[in-house]
Amino acid sequence: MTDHTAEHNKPILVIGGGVGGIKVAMDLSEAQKDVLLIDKAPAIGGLMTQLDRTFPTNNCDLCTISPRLSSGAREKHIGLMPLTQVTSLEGEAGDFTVKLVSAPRYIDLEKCTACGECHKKYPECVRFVPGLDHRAPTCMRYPQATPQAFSIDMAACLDVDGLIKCCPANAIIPDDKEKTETRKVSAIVLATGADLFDPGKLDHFGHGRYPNVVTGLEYERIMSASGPTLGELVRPSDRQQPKRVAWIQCAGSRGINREDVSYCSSVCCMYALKEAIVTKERFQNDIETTIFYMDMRTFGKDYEGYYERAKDQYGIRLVRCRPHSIIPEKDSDDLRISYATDHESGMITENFDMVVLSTGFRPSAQTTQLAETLGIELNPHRFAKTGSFQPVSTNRPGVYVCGVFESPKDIPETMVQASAAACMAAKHLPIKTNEMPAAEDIYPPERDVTGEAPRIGVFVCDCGENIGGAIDVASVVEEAGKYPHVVYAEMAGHGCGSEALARMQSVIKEKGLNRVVVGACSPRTHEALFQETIRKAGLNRYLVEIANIRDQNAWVHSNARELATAKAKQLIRMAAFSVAKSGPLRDHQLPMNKNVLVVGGGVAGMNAALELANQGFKVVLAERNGRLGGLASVVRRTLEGDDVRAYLNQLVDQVNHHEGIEVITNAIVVDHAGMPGKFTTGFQIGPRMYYRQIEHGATIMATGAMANRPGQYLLDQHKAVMTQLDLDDFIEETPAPIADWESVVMIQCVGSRTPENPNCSRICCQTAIKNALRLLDLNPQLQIFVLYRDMRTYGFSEDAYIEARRRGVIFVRYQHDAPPEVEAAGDKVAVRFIDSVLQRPVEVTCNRLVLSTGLVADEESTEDLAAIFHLNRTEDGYFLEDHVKLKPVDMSVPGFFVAGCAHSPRSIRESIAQAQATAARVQAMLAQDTINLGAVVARVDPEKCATCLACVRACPYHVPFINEDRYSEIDPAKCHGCGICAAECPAKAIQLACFEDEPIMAKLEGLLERIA
Amino acid sequence: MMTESVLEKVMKAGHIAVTGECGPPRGAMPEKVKEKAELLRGYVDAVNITDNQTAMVRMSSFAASMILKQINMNPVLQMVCRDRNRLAMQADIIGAYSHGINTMLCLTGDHMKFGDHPMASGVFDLDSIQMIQMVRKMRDEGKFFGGAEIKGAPKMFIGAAANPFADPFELRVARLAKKVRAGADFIQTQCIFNVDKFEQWMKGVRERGLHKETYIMAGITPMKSVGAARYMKNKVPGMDVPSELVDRMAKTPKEKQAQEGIDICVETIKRVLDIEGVAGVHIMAIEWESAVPEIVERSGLYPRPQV
Amino acid sequence: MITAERKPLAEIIDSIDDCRRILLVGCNECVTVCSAGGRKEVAMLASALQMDFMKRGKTLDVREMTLERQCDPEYVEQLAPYIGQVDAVVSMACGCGVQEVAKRFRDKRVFPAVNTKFMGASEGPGIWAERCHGCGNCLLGLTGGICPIARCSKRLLNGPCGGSSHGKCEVSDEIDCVWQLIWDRLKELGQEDRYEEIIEAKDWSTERAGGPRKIVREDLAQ
Amino acid sequence: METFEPVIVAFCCHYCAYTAADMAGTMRLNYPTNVKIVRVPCSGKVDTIHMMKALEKGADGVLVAGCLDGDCHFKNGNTKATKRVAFVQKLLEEIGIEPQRLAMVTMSAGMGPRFAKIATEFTEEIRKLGPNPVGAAKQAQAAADKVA
Repeated sequence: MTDHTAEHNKPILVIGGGVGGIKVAMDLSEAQKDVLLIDKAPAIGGLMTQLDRTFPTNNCDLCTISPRLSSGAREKHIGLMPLTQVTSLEGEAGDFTVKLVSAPRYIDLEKCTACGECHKKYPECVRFVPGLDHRAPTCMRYPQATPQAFSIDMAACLDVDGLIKCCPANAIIPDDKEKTETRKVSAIVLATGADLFDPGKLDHFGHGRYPNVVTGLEYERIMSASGPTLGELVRPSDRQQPKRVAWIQCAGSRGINREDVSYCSSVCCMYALKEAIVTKERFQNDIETTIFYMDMRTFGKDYEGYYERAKDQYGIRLVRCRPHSIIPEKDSDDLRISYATDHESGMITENFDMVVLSTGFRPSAQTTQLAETLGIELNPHRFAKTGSFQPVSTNRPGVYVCGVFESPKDIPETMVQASAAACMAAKHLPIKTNEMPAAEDIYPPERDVTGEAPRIGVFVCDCGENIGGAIDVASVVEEAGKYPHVVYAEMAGHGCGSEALARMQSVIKEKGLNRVVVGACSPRTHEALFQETIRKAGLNRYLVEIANIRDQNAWVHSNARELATAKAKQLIRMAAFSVAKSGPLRDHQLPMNKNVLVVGGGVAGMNAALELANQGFKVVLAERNGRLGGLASVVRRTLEGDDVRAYLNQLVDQVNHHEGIEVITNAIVVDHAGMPGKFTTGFQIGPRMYYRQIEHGATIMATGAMANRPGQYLLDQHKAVMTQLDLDDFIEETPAPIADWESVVMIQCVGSRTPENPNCSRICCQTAIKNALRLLDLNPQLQIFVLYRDMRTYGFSEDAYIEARRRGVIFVRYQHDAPPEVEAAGDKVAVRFIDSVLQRPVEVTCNRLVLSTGLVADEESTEDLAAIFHLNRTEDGYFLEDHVKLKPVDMSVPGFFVAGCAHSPRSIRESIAQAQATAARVQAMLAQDTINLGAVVARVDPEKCATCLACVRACPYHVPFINEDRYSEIDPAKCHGCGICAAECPAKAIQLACFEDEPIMAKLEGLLERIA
Repeated sequence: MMTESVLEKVMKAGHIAVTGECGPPRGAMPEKVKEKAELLRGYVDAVNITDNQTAMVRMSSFAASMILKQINMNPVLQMVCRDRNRLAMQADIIGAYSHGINTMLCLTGDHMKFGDHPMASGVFDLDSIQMIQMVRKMRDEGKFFGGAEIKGAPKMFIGAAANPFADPFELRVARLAKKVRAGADFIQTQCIFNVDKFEQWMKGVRERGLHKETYIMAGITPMKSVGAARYMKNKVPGMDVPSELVDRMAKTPKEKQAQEGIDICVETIKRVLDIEGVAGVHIMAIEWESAVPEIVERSGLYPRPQV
Repeated sequence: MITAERKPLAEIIDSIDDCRRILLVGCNECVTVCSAGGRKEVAMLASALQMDFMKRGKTLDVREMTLERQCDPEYVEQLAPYIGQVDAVVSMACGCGVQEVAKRFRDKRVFPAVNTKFMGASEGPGIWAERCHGCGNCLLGLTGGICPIARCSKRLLNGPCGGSSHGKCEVSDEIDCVWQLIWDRLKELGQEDRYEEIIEAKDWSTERAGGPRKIVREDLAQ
Repeated sequence: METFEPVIVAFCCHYCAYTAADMAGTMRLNYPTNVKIVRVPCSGKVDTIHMMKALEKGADGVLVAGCLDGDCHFKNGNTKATKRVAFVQKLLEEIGIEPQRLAMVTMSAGMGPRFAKIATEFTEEIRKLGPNPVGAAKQAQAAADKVA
């Protein structure tokens, strides 16, 4: 797939084809914007290609969605240039000039069919990118690397002409040279990710010296079916399955030694838990799993539940300590770990078969060099420097950053920042009234099959073992050939893979087929995919019928091979009879309403509204209270020290004066109807509660959350007890009395990580550290105690944690089941707790007791909104996203998006990133001018209609009506496609498209007609 | 005097008239008619002869009435709209009058569903009110309903039924007015158990002055057993039997229930006679004619006036 | 509209037991509206008949047709091409249709498949009730727009009879006493006094009693 | 053939029953291969003619599978289906065919096990009932035609 984005329009350059870069490219292309995606590797995928399963869903659904670059509308808008890097950059936002250097691939992309012959003969010099490669069993369901080709490291090639000869498609180009070209681009997004730390430098762990000490990624590769051991979990030294595996957290992170970095990489705790869980899932009690950790940092949405399940359900042993070193056991490959814990005295040693070092992210030398080339400022840890209220913008206008290169983060947060970067980059594109090509013309013209005798092609998948294991696919294909009107039948292997789909298209053209039957999995999974495939071969998309021979046959009759095979034949026969009777159908279109409704006027809502208004969308911002601001209006400073109130006032001002945004305050949602692209939502507005209806195409839920005030530790009963938010305001407004305080105690996780509010509120640890440092600035002698369960200062906020410890803040851990006790002591408060090191109770009377109370969902309002908009929520009342990793800001109800604390507790910066992400997703959705209603609608035959009103009475949605030409009329836009009227009509005048009577009868005929 | 009817003479003379009722046999057994009639002789001024009551086929009212004439008793011919069209009705009326039957009752008749021929088609050429008009036209204008002259017009003393207890209650007085205006000379009501409701109806009648335009006879039926009481309460349409009466019957031992029925009957008659506008009593003791003498005597209505 | 109900299957099967091929004809007017003889009911009956015959080892070919109406000769004519190939015709139209087919195809046995019931109105999906008797001389003006002839079990013009209780007819508590309805309606119209005017005896000669009737429009008749 | 293998047609509604059938697949449950599924958007779409024609063409058992009462994706599709199945059952009785050959069942999308249980039990029930008299006669007829 060469780069064919035309010269004249200036695309957006995305550097780095990892999961973040792909998401930026997909969002922009869906919004009909041109993208040039480059990656230094021969194929895209980045780190993702080596991961087998990823948290928190523990499956590899990544590859089902992301690399679908070649499908449908995207193909036209994305240019892909592998093996390419940027060498220079001039100009400014909207008019950049970049110099691109592409390394030689030595293989002609157009010719190579990725058959793998060259790799078999010359593995040492032919590179293939694991994971996404089509022969990789892990991705057997969606086997395509993008681009679908190999690359050669000519330097390492010993027998060049032997190599050339062995290629059946003679795609080898021995004298392929490095190419350089300059391109005009309107904006740049850096999605270069980062490397993983090589722990070899840490001599006390012996990675590289002791074979059974592996990194987290290496353990992932060993577990992965596409890895070196083809999925066999064996230890490198003697290829034996280990019995006791240990994980050591923060290898090279959160440290002050020579090779360490001070920041936390935010993801290692979760991936260690995941690797342990997957190990336990596959091997149950055969393998004992132990994790040595300092703080278990599971702060993401519902990650706390993941952590609890790891402990209770999977029995993973967690030891809180920082292991001193790993020493090999004398005459064996086992490893001895020595460590000390708080409550046990002396050094403890334990033996393990295998030790996994959880290593974090390190910016690569190349990215540091690239930053210099592009004139991007880096922060002290050599990650891209971004502003507190501009999470994805670098110091240089027009250049944005997302993913790990901005700061260490997991895949969900990376995807959020990717969408945000897409939104920000899109601003610099020339706002041309993009003459949006009608969806139809990117497909070949549709062949008119009316009048032709049916010519059916049958394609039977084996889906690897899924179908092939239980059914004799060959005999099914052979039998299918004999059915009436079937002119061609063949096995399709992995029918849904792009290779098989391409094959199907060529067979359709070659054999002049006008009907297709696919024996595959459930139509609920791939009906759309096969419909699109035959459409690309020029056939109307409704001329395909899918026989469900996997979920409803192979999988449920695996013990009876011949019976299952016979049933498969019958199911395909039914499909063949039915498809012969079905005809081409037209999808019904409706104009798309391009206005956007944003519910909730906090930081997230305002940012989303501004981004969309700046792109020319008309936005209605509805706020329940009297004025804009939301939760942020009670926050005064960020951890980095920025003045939140100043930012907020400027933001409110911008929103109120933007002519593209209409703000309605005191507005409560009362009703909602319509479909994506055509919603109407009713509000009760203003003191006089007059009713008003807003028409819009998309909806962003930014209703935020509530500061929690649980009645614990004398809160609201004693003057000296306050929450972190109270203190934040106190320090700004009345700093004077702080000077003569002697001591302050802070208690973490108050009202969070409890059965009533099971989740971690993510931001309280950072807030506690922020307030402690500001207190010390005002009163350096102040003694501060922080009682915590886990300090979760993830990412760069770990530096602040180190700073706090350096300046004398005492951090004491308490057990969940033995919390501190608090008693009033005059105008002071006495706090009693057990010192984890001394193991003896300690009592401190302090001037102030500050509680980190975290956030809770605004249960009551989300419940009403969820009822009106039919949205679903998590148990603790936050709105539920469509897919935690791949669609983190979309909601399962099409046309709805969620941003900010309404999704889950998060910092202001992270809320802004989500707001910008929803803006990108809305632009992607509203880029289409029409809504496609599909074809399943009821149609009335005027000749037969006896105007008997049966349909008018039966329809659950009151759609049919008798028109002035005296027959029943059904508006396709309103019809829900249930077909109740068709079954009720006494004159048989109504047929439901896609489920007409004739094809259904034909199915019965196909099944029951005994005489063949 | 419009007719030679004994009943008319009695009531016109201001006496309390008493009529009985007897159901003709379901076969050609004239002596059965005589037997029943004899039980009533002297105790009633006239005897109603039912016409296929509850749509069960019996000897016709016309035939049974002639038998009564033979034994010198005074029959009241009953005719229902269900079984005859207007030709047959007029023919029978002339026929009956020729035999000295000069008192009749114009009734709609029960629906065929209740009888032994539910498959039969009901005639219903006229309804009871239109029949009253017809009989009066024959008597007063000497003309057939179709308008032709009748040579020897029948002078019938015209009676009709009235059910003060049927729904809608507020309509029942207006309906009586319709019958009176159509030409009903006397009215026999449905059997009265709920005397209060009957009083309420009579009050409406008096307010319209209808009791002056027609003679109103209160329908009375003695209950033989609690079973009969329950049957009438639940099964007979348009019958209002208060639960107190049913309980009273249920409380009395089986063998004394008949006597209790008679006592209730006498009490009812006494109460009814106190009501202004009641010109007579119509005792319907179907298949229990033997109880009539005791009832008439104990109600102080014996002996009958000779007119 | 004219309403009808399918005959018991046994009766229909009995009537065509000696047949090998039948023509099953539906009608797209009244019987479709009351779901008795429309295209759907034709298909259902055809399927049931074929199943019954097959069950008994006999075969029955059913040609299914549904005419726009069966009470107009021109539509009935559409059956002509197929009459020759069948042993009998089973018509799912109301009585009028069955007779038109019989009248047109004199040598062919014609059997009704439905029992024609009454001229009625819909009381909700799947419920129809008698409204008109076709007496030939409408008196609805006198009774507040509710017809005692069609809806009183005894056709009383000066009802209600003594059997009316709680607004229901003595014959069945499924049947409203029409005179209760008329009385309620007259009250709503404020015309209670109109109730006491005696409605004269009806001239039934305009009704079926006067003999089978015919309407001739001089301007239209050829 | 010694054990009679009934042919069963199951009209399954896309939103509940069909998804439950898929779920039985993902859970690798087991049920007899006699059951063949026809997908419809809603159980309310299954025409009484489809039920009759399935039996007429020789199916030994017909299932109409919809959502749980009150949970129908299209509000009352399953209620209508239940009434129509009852109507056809009366019709079958009139022509001497066992009404139990046609049954209405309900389940939610997640009830894979329930689908498998119903499929198994209904197959056994029909197996006990024996072949559909129409189908058997039709087959005999076909055999006779072939000979003649």
